Amino acid sequence: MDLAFTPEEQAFRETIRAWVQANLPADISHKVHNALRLSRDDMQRWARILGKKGWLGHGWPKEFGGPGWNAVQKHLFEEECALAGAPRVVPFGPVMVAPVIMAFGTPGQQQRFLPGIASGDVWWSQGYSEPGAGSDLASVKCKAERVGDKYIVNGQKTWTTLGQYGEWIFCLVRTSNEGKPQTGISFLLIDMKSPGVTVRPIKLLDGECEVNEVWFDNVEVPVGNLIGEENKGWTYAKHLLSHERTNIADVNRSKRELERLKRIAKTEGVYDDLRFRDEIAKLEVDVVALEMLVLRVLSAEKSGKNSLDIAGLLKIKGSEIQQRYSELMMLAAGPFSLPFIEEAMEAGWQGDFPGGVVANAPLASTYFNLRKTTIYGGSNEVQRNIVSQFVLG
Amino acid sequence: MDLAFTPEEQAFRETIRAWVQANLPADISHKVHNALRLSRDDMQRWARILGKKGWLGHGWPKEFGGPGWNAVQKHLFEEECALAGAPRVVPFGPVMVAPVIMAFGTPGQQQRFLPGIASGDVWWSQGYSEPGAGSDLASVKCKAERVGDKYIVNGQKTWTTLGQYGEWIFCLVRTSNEGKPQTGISFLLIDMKSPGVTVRPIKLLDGECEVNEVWFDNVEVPVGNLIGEENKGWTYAKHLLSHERTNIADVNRSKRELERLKRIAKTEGVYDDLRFRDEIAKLEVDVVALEMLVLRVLSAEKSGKNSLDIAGLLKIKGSEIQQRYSELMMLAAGPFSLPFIEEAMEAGWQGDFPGGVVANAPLASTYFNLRKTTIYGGSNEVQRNIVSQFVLG
Amino acid sequence: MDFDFTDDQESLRDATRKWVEKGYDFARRASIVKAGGFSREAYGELASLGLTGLCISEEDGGLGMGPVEGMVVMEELGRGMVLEPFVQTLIASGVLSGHAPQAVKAAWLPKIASGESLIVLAYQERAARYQLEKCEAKAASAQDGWALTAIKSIVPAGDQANAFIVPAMADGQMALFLVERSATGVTTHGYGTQDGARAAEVTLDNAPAVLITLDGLTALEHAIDIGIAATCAEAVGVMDRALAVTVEYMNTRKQFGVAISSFQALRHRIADMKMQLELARSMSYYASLKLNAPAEERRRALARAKYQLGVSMRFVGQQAVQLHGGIGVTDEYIVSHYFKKLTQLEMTFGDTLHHLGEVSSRMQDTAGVFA
Amino acid sequence: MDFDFTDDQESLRDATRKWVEKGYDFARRASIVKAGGFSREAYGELASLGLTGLCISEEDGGLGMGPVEGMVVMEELGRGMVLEPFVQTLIASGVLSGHAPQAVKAAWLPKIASGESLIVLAYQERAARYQLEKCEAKAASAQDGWALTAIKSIVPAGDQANAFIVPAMADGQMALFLVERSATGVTTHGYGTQDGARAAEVTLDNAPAVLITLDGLTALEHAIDIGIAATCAEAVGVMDRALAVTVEYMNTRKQFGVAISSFQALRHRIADMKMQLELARSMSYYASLKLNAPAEERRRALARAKYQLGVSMRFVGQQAVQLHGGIGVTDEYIVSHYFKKLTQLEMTFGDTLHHLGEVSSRMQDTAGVFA
Repeated sequence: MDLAFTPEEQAFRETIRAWVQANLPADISHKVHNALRLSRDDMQRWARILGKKGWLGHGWPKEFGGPGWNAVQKHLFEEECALAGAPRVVPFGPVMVAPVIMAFGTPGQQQRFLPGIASGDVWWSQGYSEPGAGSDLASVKCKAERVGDKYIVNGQKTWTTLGQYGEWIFCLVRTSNEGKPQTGISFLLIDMKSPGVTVRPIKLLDGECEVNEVWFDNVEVPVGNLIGEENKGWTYAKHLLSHERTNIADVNRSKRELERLKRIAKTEGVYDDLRFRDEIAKLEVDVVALEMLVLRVLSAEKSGKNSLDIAGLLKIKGSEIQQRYSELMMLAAGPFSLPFIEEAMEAGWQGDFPGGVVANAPLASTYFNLRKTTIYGGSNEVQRNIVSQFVLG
Repeated sequence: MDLAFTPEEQAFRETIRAWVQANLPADISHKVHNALRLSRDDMQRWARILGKKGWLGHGWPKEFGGPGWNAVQKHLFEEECALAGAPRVVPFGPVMVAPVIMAFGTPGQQQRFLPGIASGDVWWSQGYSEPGAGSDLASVKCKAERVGDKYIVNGQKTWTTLGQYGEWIFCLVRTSNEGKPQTGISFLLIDMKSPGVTVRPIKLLDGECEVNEVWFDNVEVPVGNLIGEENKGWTYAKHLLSHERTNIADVNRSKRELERLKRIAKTEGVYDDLRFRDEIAKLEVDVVALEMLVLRVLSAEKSGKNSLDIAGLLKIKGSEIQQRYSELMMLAAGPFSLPFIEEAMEAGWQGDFPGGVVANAPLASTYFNLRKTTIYGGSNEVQRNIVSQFVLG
Repeated sequence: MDFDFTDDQESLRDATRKWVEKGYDFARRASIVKAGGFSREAYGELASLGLTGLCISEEDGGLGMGPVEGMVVMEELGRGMVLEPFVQTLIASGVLSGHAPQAVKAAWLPKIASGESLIVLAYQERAARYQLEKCEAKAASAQDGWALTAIKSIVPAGDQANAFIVPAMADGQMALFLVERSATGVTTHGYGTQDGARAAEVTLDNAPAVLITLDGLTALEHAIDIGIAATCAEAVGVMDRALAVTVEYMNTRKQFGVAISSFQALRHRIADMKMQLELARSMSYYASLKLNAPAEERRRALARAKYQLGVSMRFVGQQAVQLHGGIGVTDEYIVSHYFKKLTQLEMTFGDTLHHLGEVSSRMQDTAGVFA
Repeated sequence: MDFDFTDDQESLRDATRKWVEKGYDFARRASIVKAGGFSREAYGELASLGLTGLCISEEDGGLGMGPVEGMVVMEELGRGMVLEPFVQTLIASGVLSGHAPQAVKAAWLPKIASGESLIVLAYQERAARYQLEKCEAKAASAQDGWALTAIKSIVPAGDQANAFIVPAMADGQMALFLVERSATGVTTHGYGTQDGARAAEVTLDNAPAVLITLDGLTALEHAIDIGIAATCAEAVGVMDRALAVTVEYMNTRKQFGVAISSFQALRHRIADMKMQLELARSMSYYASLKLNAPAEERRRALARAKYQLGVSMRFVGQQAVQLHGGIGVTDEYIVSHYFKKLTQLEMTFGDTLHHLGEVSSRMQDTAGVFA
């Protein structure tokens, strides 16, 4: 047992740190550190920088051009990126669809799709959720009928994150109504520029359009875009869901944001208010405990000795922490978090913010926005079902 | 709307206060105020004092010799008794079985049983719960077979509070296995001195024997002890359970104990510790909010205008408050609550208590003991079922 | 001890609710939000109902009613999340009636009652957060009165109101003044707030002011307590609706083939929301019923109330969103608006942690409602 | 970064667990409780296993192991709620090894290792609560050493131990001493504790004492941190069992015709208990792995750990009882004993609120495990 990273791991971290420091554009990290609006360009610029280095698919095995890092290395990479204020990598391409294409796609599909994902050139979206389905993913209604060498897709997806920027979308579609709901699902890659695809942004409670509805109206998709076998899509979807377990906790970002919370509390004069400070202290322990939980999972993965099936716990605690730091940031500013001045959330805004501290501008919006974290990715209620199933049998 | 009690209500309160002050034995109130052990004699002594005045059955209507008080008057009486440090009235006779006898008993049964209950002379116990039944009261197994003019009772009851002192017990017994579980239950009064009745105290986690198992082995019970009709006992039991709704919150006792908590916190030097004091402050708000809830229910009962069906909320919040004040008392004393010196919980003990403050002796025991409050009387989980049923339909 | 509403109070509730339901539906509210968060027309409708004079004496043109009637109205306005700051009208009515000289009363109360003038409290300063005694605004005596220099933030409808009630330091002591928005030296900078309503940064540069009272802190504390009671009632209205739409949604929405109201874990959450709502309602009554108590008793009671309401608001608001799932975080569906309103109300007139401190420092040996 | 246990550590765990399961079952434990809460025989069995020398160097007759091995053993002893204060043995080993002069080490460490001597920390004073720097005990130099006058409370197995480690004020500064129980001027007054174990009030009246170190506070803080780490591990063992018996009960017990483990609200409670257990286990690792860090870093880490453990212990203990229902509050069934043990452990070496204060006051700008 050893808490310290090995000298090799430390050296690895230093390499990453130096590279990120040299390559992460300052205007982007400024936005991230201050929760200002990131544009499509900001996100894609960073993705391409990573892509050029070969690190956009940082979880990819070497055979597909990835760095072939182990779990600890991946964690260190993510941590260094997060602490430096890099935008979160939009996961739909490199983290979600790519592993499915690697595991179940044909060599032709791999050659066709992976390079664009690895370079950050092609923006992918996810087409899983449907209206009224919620956490019940298997209730897919969006239909794909095979006609000759094409599928004709009709139906609707929703909650498609950043889908307004999407060029391709991977979808669960219903290709059969026989058997259990899970058995008639297929995994299809769809070009979003195809005729019949309509994207409508959904305005969320913070006023932003982070998610979208996507309609398919007789959209023609070549059968060559089917991944694996028809009606086996649920298997591939589960593979995807079981992938990437530790980053679900997002503890690195929470560490960065906890530090930001302390800065805000100081500016707002509540860091030395015992009551408020205690709330930060509780959160600090939460973050340390979560990080230890994550490290335990990483260590188990590294050694391959013990398997820790506690992904549900990581999701629950990770999301609760995200909600809590954003809540405390808002409460620190108190009345000065109440003005809703959208322009003030853009970098470089020169207007007068009430009270003068423009850093307070995004606090309430972030708090509102992060209510999603206990709902998406399998709501925390669903996670508790899973955890209790594991414990109680 | 008026928060103040009417002049008549105030005058009523003064009358009660004066009488309690004059009649509550000081040795008994000393024990109550310090959570020291109450003997059977202590409890019965106070019951007989109340009985002599006609107030043991303080909720009884005038026709049965009660004072005929309205809901507010009952509340004021209970509050004055609680604040003065009177022991809680053992409810099984005057509060639980008596209303059933009044509502469903024959005039003969009423004449036979009510005087002994009203005077405090006869100690009654409750025979509802059975092993393995928990909150599922209708799963009665204890059997009563009619043979001639007798019932032959066989089976077991459990969690019989203070049953070791009991002279009579009212029981739910199974007289039929037909239909739904509820339909074959009868309500029987049993003399605990009958041959075949065995009482075994159950030691609880605090070392005390507050509850008992009661066995019935071919116990003969005259049919004249049946209340109402055979197989209709569930109706009577429900009548009993729906009786007495507001006192379920036990807010008067919590007010008294909150004051005691403040005294303990001062003695232990934590009242001026902001962190600890804040915890007391939170509890103070809880108690005020619960009292307001109780007063709202009382007001509704008094006016008969609005019906507030929130008994479940009173039970949940009331029990949580009881657990919390006992927890904070223990935490206030901290390490000095850890010695388990049983003799020190007797009034007048002259030994050396570690740290010198013998008032700390019962704190942990009380905390342990009050874990029961969220379990008994319909666990708080069952209460939440009931409340949600009311809200969601 | 009596918590029944009189027939008159019930009529008042009905009239207000009717206006909210028919005259201030979600669509109209959304259009007012879009137009900046305040509608003088809607405020005028409140006046037409007589509500702007609710707590102003009959001789000054009002209805001469009290805190309970204020509570009844606020609860109904809360149900509709009415954006126009009626809380401020209750505050102005109470402060001027209770603390202003006769001339000031005579000049302004009838105009408040008629709806002609909207007067709002401008007390928030950057360095003060929720501490009332912290005040950097300065008052200097001028030839025909006083002149104020100050920056006041987050002033409700601050660029729409006709006048402000402003605390400022006069000779080292806090005094309370009335400043007209149209006066020289007054500039306002308006913006929308998180709940869709409107506020402004108000700057006073030697602005002419009328003295309300030299005992400013006493009057300001009274003002804030009126505001707390009104906010508590408003929050009860919002929570009542938030729970209702959540219940409706849970009984309608199906997942895994059944209504989600059949899941016990979610049902218990509903029970907990109901608990918080009823505790909050109880403490809202308590707040209004203690509003005319002596200052020390009143302050203690109002702090208790706002603490409970803060706890309840946060829980009910968050859980209402959570139980809705994805649709709960959309702008289109009403529940996120309830949540944002509750969030803002929690931070209005002192947040939960602030009032915990107030309760803690004001605690006495005794316990309970009457202590 | 590695959280695997070595084969040796796994063997140590197995050996300890075997002894607990076979040699220290619920019945034997109950008989020791009844006999006063301490069994020298059982303590001797720990010595036979070599455990009393676990963290004593090989040259002093021990096994020369470290905090992780201490953690492994404590977790297992926790599973059996072993009453004999092995925590104290780890403390005495660490304090003497780390802070005592060579002669004191040579005189006592082998005896601790062999089990011949049980040495316990006697530091609790009435006025101190959890504050280590508060100490009224007085040390005066005597002809051949020191003489101590003190009253120390809640000393584990205080009337059974062979010697005490005692902080006392020497010339205005806290120093640490060793006092033999058999020495003149030592009186002890033993009693049972809430968890069934044993403690004593220890009075020193000019009792002869050997100096361990004049830098007493440093050594005492170290002692407490060893105690915290051991207590954390012990608590993990108790919680692990408490959850296990609750799971077993829920899968067995039927109500309304079905196993109570089928009720979603109760299932989610189990998920929350599992969460608290795993957070606690993580922080127990953290505590032991930080035990050899520099004092400031160590203190901060140990406070964090004890805070988390306190939160977890209270939740897991209370919910284990609650989910059992009526049987949960009986003395006969084991779960109430887990609950009482966890209650006592929460108040050992500083309770949750105390350690929140420690975390809060030691907070830095940075965040996370390594900060």
